[in-house]
Parts: sequence; structure tokens; C-alpha cells
Amino acid sequence: MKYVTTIEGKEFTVEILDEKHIRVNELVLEMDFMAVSGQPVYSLLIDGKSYEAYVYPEEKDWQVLLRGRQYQAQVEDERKKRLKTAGGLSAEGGEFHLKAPMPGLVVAIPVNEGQVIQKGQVLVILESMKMQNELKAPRDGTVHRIRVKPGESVEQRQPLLNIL
Amino acid sequence: MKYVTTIEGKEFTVEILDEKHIRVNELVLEMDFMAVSGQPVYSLLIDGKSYEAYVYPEEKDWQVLLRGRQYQAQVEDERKKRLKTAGGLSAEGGEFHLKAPMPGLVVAIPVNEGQVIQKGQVLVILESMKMQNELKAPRDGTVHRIRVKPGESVEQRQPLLNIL
Amino acid sequence: MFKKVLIANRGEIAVRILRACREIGIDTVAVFSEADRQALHVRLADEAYLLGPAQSRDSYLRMDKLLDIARKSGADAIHPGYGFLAEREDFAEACTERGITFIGPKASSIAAMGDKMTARETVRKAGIPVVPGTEDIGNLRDEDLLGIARQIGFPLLIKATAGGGGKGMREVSNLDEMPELLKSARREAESSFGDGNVYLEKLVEGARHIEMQVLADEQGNVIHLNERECSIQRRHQKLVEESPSSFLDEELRRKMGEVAVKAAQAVDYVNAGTIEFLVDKERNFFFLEMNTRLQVEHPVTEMVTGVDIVKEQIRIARGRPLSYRQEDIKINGAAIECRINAEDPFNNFIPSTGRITHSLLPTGPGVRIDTGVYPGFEITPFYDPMISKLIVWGETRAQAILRMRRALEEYRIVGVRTNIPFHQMLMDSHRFMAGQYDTRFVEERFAIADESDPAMMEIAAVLATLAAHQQAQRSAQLVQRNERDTSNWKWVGRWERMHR
Amino acid sequence: MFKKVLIANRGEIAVRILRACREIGIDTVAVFSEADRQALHVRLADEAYLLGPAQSRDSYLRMDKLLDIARKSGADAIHPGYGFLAEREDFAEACTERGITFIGPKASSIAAMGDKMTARETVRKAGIPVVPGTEDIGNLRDEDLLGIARQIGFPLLIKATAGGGGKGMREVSNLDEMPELLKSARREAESSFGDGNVYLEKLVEGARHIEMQVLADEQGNVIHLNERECSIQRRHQKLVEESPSSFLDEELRRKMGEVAVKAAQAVDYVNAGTIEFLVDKERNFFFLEMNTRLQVEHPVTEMVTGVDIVKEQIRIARGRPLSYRQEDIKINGAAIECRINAEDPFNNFIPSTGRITHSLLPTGPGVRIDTGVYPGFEITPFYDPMISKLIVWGETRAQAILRMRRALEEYRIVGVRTNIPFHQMLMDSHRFMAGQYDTRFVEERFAIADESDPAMMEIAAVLATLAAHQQAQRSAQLVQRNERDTSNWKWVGRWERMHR
Repeated sequence: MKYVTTIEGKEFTVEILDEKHIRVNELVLEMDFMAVSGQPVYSLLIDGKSYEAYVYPEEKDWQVLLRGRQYQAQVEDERKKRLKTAGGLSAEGGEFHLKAPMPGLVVAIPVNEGQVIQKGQVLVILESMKMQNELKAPRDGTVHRIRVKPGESVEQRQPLLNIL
Repeated sequence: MKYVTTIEGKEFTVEILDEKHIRVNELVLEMDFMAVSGQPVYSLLIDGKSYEAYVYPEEKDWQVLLRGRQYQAQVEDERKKRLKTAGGLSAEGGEFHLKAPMPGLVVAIPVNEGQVIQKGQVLVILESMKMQNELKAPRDGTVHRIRVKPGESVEQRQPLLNIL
Repeated sequence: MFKKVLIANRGEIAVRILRACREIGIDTVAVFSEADRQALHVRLADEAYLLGPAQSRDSYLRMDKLLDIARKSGADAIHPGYGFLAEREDFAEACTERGITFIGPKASSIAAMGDKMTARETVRKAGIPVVPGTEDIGNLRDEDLLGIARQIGFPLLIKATAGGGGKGMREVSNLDEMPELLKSARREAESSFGDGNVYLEKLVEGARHIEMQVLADEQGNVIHLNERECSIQRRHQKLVEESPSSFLDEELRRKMGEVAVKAAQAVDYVNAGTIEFLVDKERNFFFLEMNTRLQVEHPVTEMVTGVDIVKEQIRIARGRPLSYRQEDIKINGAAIECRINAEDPFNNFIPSTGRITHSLLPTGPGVRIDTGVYPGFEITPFYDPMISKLIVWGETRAQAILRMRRALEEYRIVGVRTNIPFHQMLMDSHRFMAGQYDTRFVEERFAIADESDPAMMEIAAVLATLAAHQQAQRSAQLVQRNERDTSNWKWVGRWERMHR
Repeated sequence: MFKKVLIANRGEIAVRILRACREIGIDTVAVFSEADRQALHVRLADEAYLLGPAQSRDSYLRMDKLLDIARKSGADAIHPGYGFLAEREDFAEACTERGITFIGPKASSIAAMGDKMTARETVRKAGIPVVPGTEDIGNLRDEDLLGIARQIGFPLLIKATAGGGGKGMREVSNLDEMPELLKSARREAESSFGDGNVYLEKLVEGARHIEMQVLADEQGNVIHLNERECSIQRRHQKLVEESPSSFLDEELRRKMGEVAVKAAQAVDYVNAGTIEFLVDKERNFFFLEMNTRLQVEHPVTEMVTGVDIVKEQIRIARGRPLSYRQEDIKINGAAIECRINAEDPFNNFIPSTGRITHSLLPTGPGVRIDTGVYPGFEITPFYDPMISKLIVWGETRAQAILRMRRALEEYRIVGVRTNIPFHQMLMDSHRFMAGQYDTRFVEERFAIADESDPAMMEIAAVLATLAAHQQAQRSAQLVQRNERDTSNWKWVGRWERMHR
């Protein structure tokens, strides 16, 4: 199996040769990969080096927490990716759904529907764990639809608003 | 449900009234019982007192490790126990099967078939974890059948010999 | 002399207090909300009673229920921990009225220090320097505060009169933004303390937050256990604490210790307390406030002095004299504490909730962990997001930092996001290592690094690919199995074997 | 000065050494057998290489493979830990030949102390008292030993010449039983050390086993870190160690320390080592043997002296002088270590194997745990049954005992049986508390109590009943579900939800 894995815009071609060998960017490496104690904590020995990481899927990506850093990886079957690229499909853009990262109380929504917003701008203030948490825009855009009101209690992952 | 539970020869009548109440030896007690983190570790609150114990079935009994002591409990449905006692059946006696408590190497078998043995007498010496472990008779009896030979490697729970 | 202590708290501090009681041979009574039935303090206590629903106001803040449980269980003392009812003089008062020993200061000392404005006035009169700010006492209206603000000058801080722990605190850089910030500060103060009253304080720039631990007995002996450096903060919440502070020399330490003892004496203080100071670049120090209770960060002091502060609290509450004189207190080595919170350092430190499915604690030489959670426990949104306190000791500050790095690297928590990566980067930061930081360091001059090591990125890519590949293969197998239409029973058996 | 250390060991001690390296900033290379792929030392190391099959002789005892991995990985130093190859002079020699620093004494010192008979002769000549016993050197036949035994008198001990850790040791009470015991001692010595040679030593009755930790650098400085009391043993295996020993006064401590330093100097010793003594009722002390390596129980010394012995070992191996002079070494408080083994104290201490499905570590003030296992790890029959070392510190011995009780009570290990109940009963025993014990105490005067508290028995009965009831109800539900013939897919979903 051959995969193309993208982290921070950089592509890595990883081919699984057999249980103990992979090819990364044309280099064959000996490796040993296993989950530890039935958890998404993986021990990887690769050419003698020992790594341990917490690897788990989130939405369509894979999150890797390795030595104090968090990486967001897109793993794609190389064949499918080739087809997709050939067809001119874009994986970027589209609507962004702001969801509540935790249950809490909506304290304020300092934006309005239709408002043009910038990356980093505060969209919702949510009170949880006795703290006021500012939920910010991950990119520039326009506030499309606000689905909650100040004073409303929300559940974890409940949609709060959309950005176009 | 009414149970008769026996520990060290002493019988306790435990009736489960509902999810929060039991009757023990005619006394109704408020209680809260739950497994902790999906393990056979149970937290029991009973009339305010907090207990935690490791409770697990072994053979036909229940083992309870509570505050540094190990209890072996026989739990029986009161109705069935009554029937059994009425029918004159005995739960005691019978054959005892000595099984290997861990994988290892049989070093010596200082008894012979047909030999009369006493409680505490060494039946088998098993080497494991670099130590020689003496497996002793749990009660008086006669060695019935020896199933292994010195020098033989045995698996965990493999029958070693029987006592009648 | 009391024999059974009700611990009116939850989480790591309830466990900490329970341990001290057990090591002295005192029975413990835990209390819990519906969300905390499986919490560690319930599991470890001798007795445990339900308080009520998860929300603090329905459980851990219910004085009536706590006193009722104390009566029912025969507890003759109450330890309030920190937070919740720890600094409520009416609670201390109510305990005393019922003949229950309150393990803490007298109600009158709590009152004198609890109202932060009164406290400022009290210590100022005792000749202790305070940060310039509001000098009146009582409930001030927004109009008054706006007037006072002009006199103090900007930047300044709005602080909750009943405050503590950064709740209801706001920084104000100019008059225009002040009304809105007053509103939100009052709202947060109201929801945290049931008291929306606030006061103002000049913001001392480039200052360090350094506090002195004091112990006082009923015989009138007051000593201090030296300082804790608490300048590593985010949103006025302490994240890392150290003892000793690399910023103090012996002379300044002695002076601040003397002033701390004087401040405690000014309110006739008994039991453990902490005097918080701001220390400016020129090493001038100003009284900020006194916390009339055990602090979250007390373990760093315990590790360098060898004094068990909670045991000493109990001893004092039993009417015994202090076990130590001032000259017995020595600083041995250096200790650092990192507060491990369930929050996402890569996403604006948003709190993270969920079940901790797996965890591996760092252990070994010089490492202490205080925690109220364990694998299988759920971090709920009802209480503060602290998972544990990781405290290390080293012969020197440098060795303590190296040990903290080692411990953070070993620490695994699966199920919620944690600020461990933040602490790792902080311990790697040259300014932290050099001791060059003030209370604004984290927010203004420290960033979660953006550029990744390309070699590590490749390893991360390999890990993600292998995990994805394994998952894809497993689901393929699952489909195949299903197609064979295996009976349910066989299925269960197989599933059990797989997950054994 | 070396930069990468290969740790030729497994389990808790491999993790301990790895931590020291990491805190100094030295890269680590772990090695593992097929049974240890998921072991903690492999997870935490910078590099890890497979040695071979599970059996020690095919993995951790393979010098050739270890040296090969050192070459391949570029490790320029090897730490042997304890056990396995730690006291094999040929291994130290082979490292030196290949330009790899052996973190330990010179091969000649290992040889001089490794053969226990030679060691006795060496120190005797240096004027150090030894336990009466075999005085010849070389391989003695059973006939010779039987003759010597008559001269020494009974009871006596058969000990392995290459010995350590109680392996190949037998107690003999009369001549008749001696041939059989010689046979089994030789067999165990052969299988443990590859050397079946044994010697005899008079059994000093009512004696205590007290050892002195020494540190020696290449510059010729030798100091001692005071004593460890190790009399709590079972089958010549240490179970509990303390520092300081309540049996010594300052005078005897100083004398034994001086003798220990002299013994180390007699073999030109460098690095960390331990001189074991027997101390009889009249406080006469006799040299037993020297362990030319790190001891299992080194943490109790670390906790009372503040010295990190493993870091000091590395420092010495790097050619640096000791960081301490004798007068820097002070005893601060008291420390106790309990060895937590996978064995069943209610069934003749038979080793227990299996997967640790759950564990809760005691943490908090004054508690240290050194371990190589974690939940999910399997205890196999291939290696020793130690799960962890639980070490506590207290301001006094009494406080340390109380803290140890608290820690033992908190400790949960599910999946294998452990000797925690044994330690609990020991900590409750009046003789242990009073410090009145010798090396025979556990076997002769201590028993796992037989009588149960009737109230606890009732609680146990309730717990067993409730667990049995719950299980009965669950299987009833399972049958009902099956009868409804739910499809496999729904089944899996439900099963997953149930087990989340």
C-alpha cells in the first residue's frame, strides 16, 4: 500500500512494504509499530530509534502528539489522491462549522450574521469550568449562520455558527 | 434476590432489595455499589462507610481482596442452597487437582502415587522466575495420579497431580 | 482534640488532605456531587456522602448540607481545602458555632483579608507597602471607579473584592474599554463568588508575583517558610510555581519574610496562609493580598523545606504549638510545580473534557504527583480543569528543570487534551531557564513555537500513515467477518479475545 | 566523555538509569527480549534494539549481541544495572577492550569481590572482620565442604561463590541434610550464574543484615553514604529496606562506614558499591560480601541523603571527581522501601504471572515509585517477579511507616497477585514498628494473620454477593439479547458502548 500523507502542507510518500518495512520518500526503513496496552498510544521503532506518540483520528484528519508537538496529518491512498488531483477537485475552502469544544454557557456572541471577520477574531464567548473561553475564527470569512443565543446552554460539539 | 454467602465457614444472608438497599442478617442497609473504570475493582458505600475491593470469580468461588486481606466467598442462591441441603448433598471433599500456578520447570516431585500426605506437605517443586517454588497440599489426602515428570516444562494451569 | 475530619472539597486537594489525615491516624469523611461518585477522594476516604447535583452551588458550596453531613457522620473538624468555601468567614463561623473545628484561620481573619479592599487598608496601616489603587472600602459603583481610574492611571487591573485565582480580574489599558470590562469582571465575580464587587489596582509593569508561606499557631508563634515564585501565569492563572525564586537574594528574602509575618500578625492570623507580593524590577515589593487558606502550589514549599504543611495545619487546629521555629526552616535544593490542565495549548487553551482512557504517570527520583483523577475517570465541565500537579525536586534549579523536562516527556494522558506541550516548551525556553520572566512573560513574550523540526514531521507522517493503514485493514476484516454471518455467540467470544 | 549510554538491563532499573541519563542530557539505548517489546524501558528510550528470545541466556545475558548493538548504535558507554551481567568481570573487560566505558568498577575489582571466597580473604587480610566459614579459595568438592562444615558447626549457610540476591543459598541445620542441599544450591547457582561453585559460612543467629553504600572516584576519593537496614528478608531475598537503621548509633555508623571505605580501598574500587555486613546482637559486625554494582535498594539512601547515586555513577565513569566530601553527607529523615512482587502472600508466596489490567499508583508527598510496568503490561515467568519499588520518606521513622501504610493502602494492582498484603501486615506489626527484628524475623516470627475481623468479613460477603448478583444479571441479559437474534452489526455497536 502506498500513501501520501500531508503535514503542514508538506507531502510524505509512505509505502507499506510488509509488516516490518516501509519506504519513506524512496528510502526503505526497518520498523516495528504497535499499539501499547490497547490504547491509541503507539510505539514505533524505526531504524533503532524509539518514538512514542498518541495518534487518533479527528474529523477527516489524523492527530499525532509526538514529543510535545501536535501534528495534523491527512493520510490519502496515493492512487485515489492521483485521481482526485487529476479531476481537479479541491480539498480546501468550503464552509467552516464552529462547534462547542465543551459543554457550557454562551455568554456573548460579538459578531453578527453577514459580518466579514478576520482570522483570530472572537466569535463566541463560552463559559465552562468557571472560565470564560473565547472561541476564535480559524480563518478569514463571513459569518453565515448563528445557531445559538447568549444565555443558552450548549452541549459538546453542538454547532454554534458557520463561516463561509 | 436472597443469597447465602459463606466466608471461612461463617454464613451471611444477603438480600438484594433494590438498587440502593440490601438486607444483611435482618438489617436493612443503604448502599451504593459500582465497578470503577470498567475493572473488577468495586467501590461500595454502605451506610456512609467507603470500601474498595478487588472482587473476582475464581473456580466456583469469589475472591475478595479488601484492606489487605484476601477472602474466599461462596455465594449461593438461598433457595437452591436450601434444596441442596435438604437433599443431603455435600459441597465438601472430592478430588483436588493441583495445577501449575505459573509456567515453569518441574524440578522435583517428592511424593509418589498412593502416598498418604498431610496438609502443607510439599507435592511439587516448580522453578519459575528463577526461583524454586514449593507447591504444597491444601489438605490431607492421598496422592492419586501424578501427571508430570521432573524436568518437564509446564504451562500455567496445567494439571500436575490429583489428591483424593 | 478532633478525631474525624470532613473534607469539604474535591479533586487533588481533597486527596492531599485525606492523605495527611490518614498519616496522622484521623478518620476522613469525603463529600461528593453526583458527578464525582467515582472520584478518587471518594474511593480513598473512610466515609463518603452525597452532597447533591454536579453544579457547585448545589453541592460543594452547600454549607447546610456539609454541616448536616458533619453532624450525621460525627466529624468534629472540617478542612475546606482551597476554593469553594475555603475563604468564607460565614462558613468558618458556622462550624465554630456547632462545635466543629474549622481547620483554618479565625472567621475574623478571613473577613479582614477576604475583602481585598479592607485587607489593603489593614496592612497599609501596619506599615506594609501596597500597590497603588482604590483606597476606599465598600461597594463602589462604576461611575466612582471610572473616576478613581483616572487618578491611578492606566494600565490598571479590575479585581474582585471577594477574589482569588484570577477570577473576575480584568486588565484595562484605557478609559474607553473600561465600562465593558467592568461589566464582564462583575459578571464573572458574581458567578464565582456570589459577589460582584470590584476594586482597582495599578498594573505594575515587569513585576514578578512572589508569595510567602506563613504558619501561625494559637500560642502566637508566626513563622514563614520562604517564598514561592508564581510569575508564570496566563489570564492571571498560575501555571508554574517554584521555590526558591531565582530573583530573590538572602537579604530580600529575609525582609519579605518579616513583612509577611507582620501582615499575618496584623489580622491575628492562625494556621497556614500566604501573603502575595508584587516585586518590581528594582526589587521593591508591594502587598497584593493574603490567601487565608492552603494554596494549590504548597507542595513546592514542602519539597524544599521538608515541612508537611497540611499536617502542620491539623496540628495547629488541634491547639498544638508549631513543630518548627523560624531558624529550623532551611531551603534544601529547588522545586518546581507544573499545573497539568485539561486544555488545548494548540487551540487557545480551550478547556477539554472527556474520559481519561489511559495515563502513564512519570515516577522515579524527585518526582511528586498530586492528583484526583485516574484512568477511567471523566473530566467534566463542572469544575476547574486541573488534572494534576507535577512537582519535581532537584539539588539545584537547573537540575529541577532538567528533571521536569524528563517527567513531562514521560507523562502520557489519553482521552483529553492537556497543556503538557506548553510546559515542555516553557522548560525549553532560554528565558525561563535563565529565570528572566515576569507575570506578562507567557502572554507577551512566549509562544507555542510554530516551526516544526522536519525530521519529526516525517516521523509524525509515518505514525499517522501506519495508524490509518492499521485502521483500514481492521475495518476490512470486520466486513469480511460479518459477511461470513458468524453467530452472535461466536462473535462475542472473538470480540472478547480481541480485547483481552 | 561519553555521550550515549547502552543500558544492558530491563525493568525498573533500566528505567531508573534511563531517567538519570535523560536528566543529564545523555542519549539512551535500550535493549529488549522478545517478551519485552512493550516494556517501559523500550517505550522511554531514545533507541531500542531487539536482543533475542525471552530467556535471559538468549537475550540479556548475550554479551556478544550487547557489544554488537553498542557498536551499531554508537553507544560509547554501557550501564549494566544489577543482576544479568552487572558483576561479570569478563563483560567489563570486553567493554573496555572495545573502547566502551563500563559504568561500574574495574574488571579487577569485580573479580576480586565477585568470587565471594576470594573477597573474604582479601578483606580479612586488610584487617576487616569476616563471618567464620570456608577459608580456602577455589572449587571445593562436596566431600571437602562436608568436612569443613563439621569444623564450622551448624547451623550454617551454603552460598554460591558467584552469588548474590539469595540465589543458590541454602540453610543447613545438620550434616544429614547437607548433601541434598548442596545439590540443589549448586543447581540453582548454575542456572542463575552459570557457575555451580559454593562455599560455607556460619549462620550468625539473631543477626541483622546492614549494608553501607560507598562511592569512589578515579581520583582516589572514597566516601560512604551511610547504611541501609535490609534484615526483612524471605528465603534470603530482601523485601523491605530502610535508611537509617534504627539499630545503629552514631558511633557504630561511623565505624562501619570507615570499614566499608577500607574494604573498597582494598580492591582499588571505583564507582558505586555496597559492603554488606552482618551485625550480631552485641553489635559486632562482620563483612559478608561486596556488591560491585548499583543495588535494588539504592533509593532509600537517595531519599535521606539527597544524592542521586546513578547520576554520581555516570559522573565518576566520566572521570570527574565526586560531587561530595564525606562531611557533606547528612541523614535527613528516614526512608523505607517495599519491594512489590507479583506473588501470592496467601499461598506460600508463589509467583503470579499475567497481564496487569489496571493499576492505581500511590502518589502525593514523600512517595516515590520506581517501576518498569504499567497497566496493560504482562508479567511473564522469564524474569524476576518485581513489579515496583515503593519508597517513602518521612521526617522520622515513625512518620515513614505511617506514610508507607497509607501508600500501600492506596496501591491497586489488578491482574496479578501481589505481596502488598504482606507489607501491610508487616507495617502493622509491633515488632517492626519497634525496630525489633533480625534476618529470621519474617520466616520465624511473622505470619500472615489468620483471624479475620468479623465486621470486615461481613463487608467482604456483601461485596462478593453484589458482584455475583451483578454477574448473574448480566448473563441473564446476554441470553435475552441473543434470543432476540440481533444482527452482528448492532451487536458490535452495543458491545462497544458497553465497554467504552
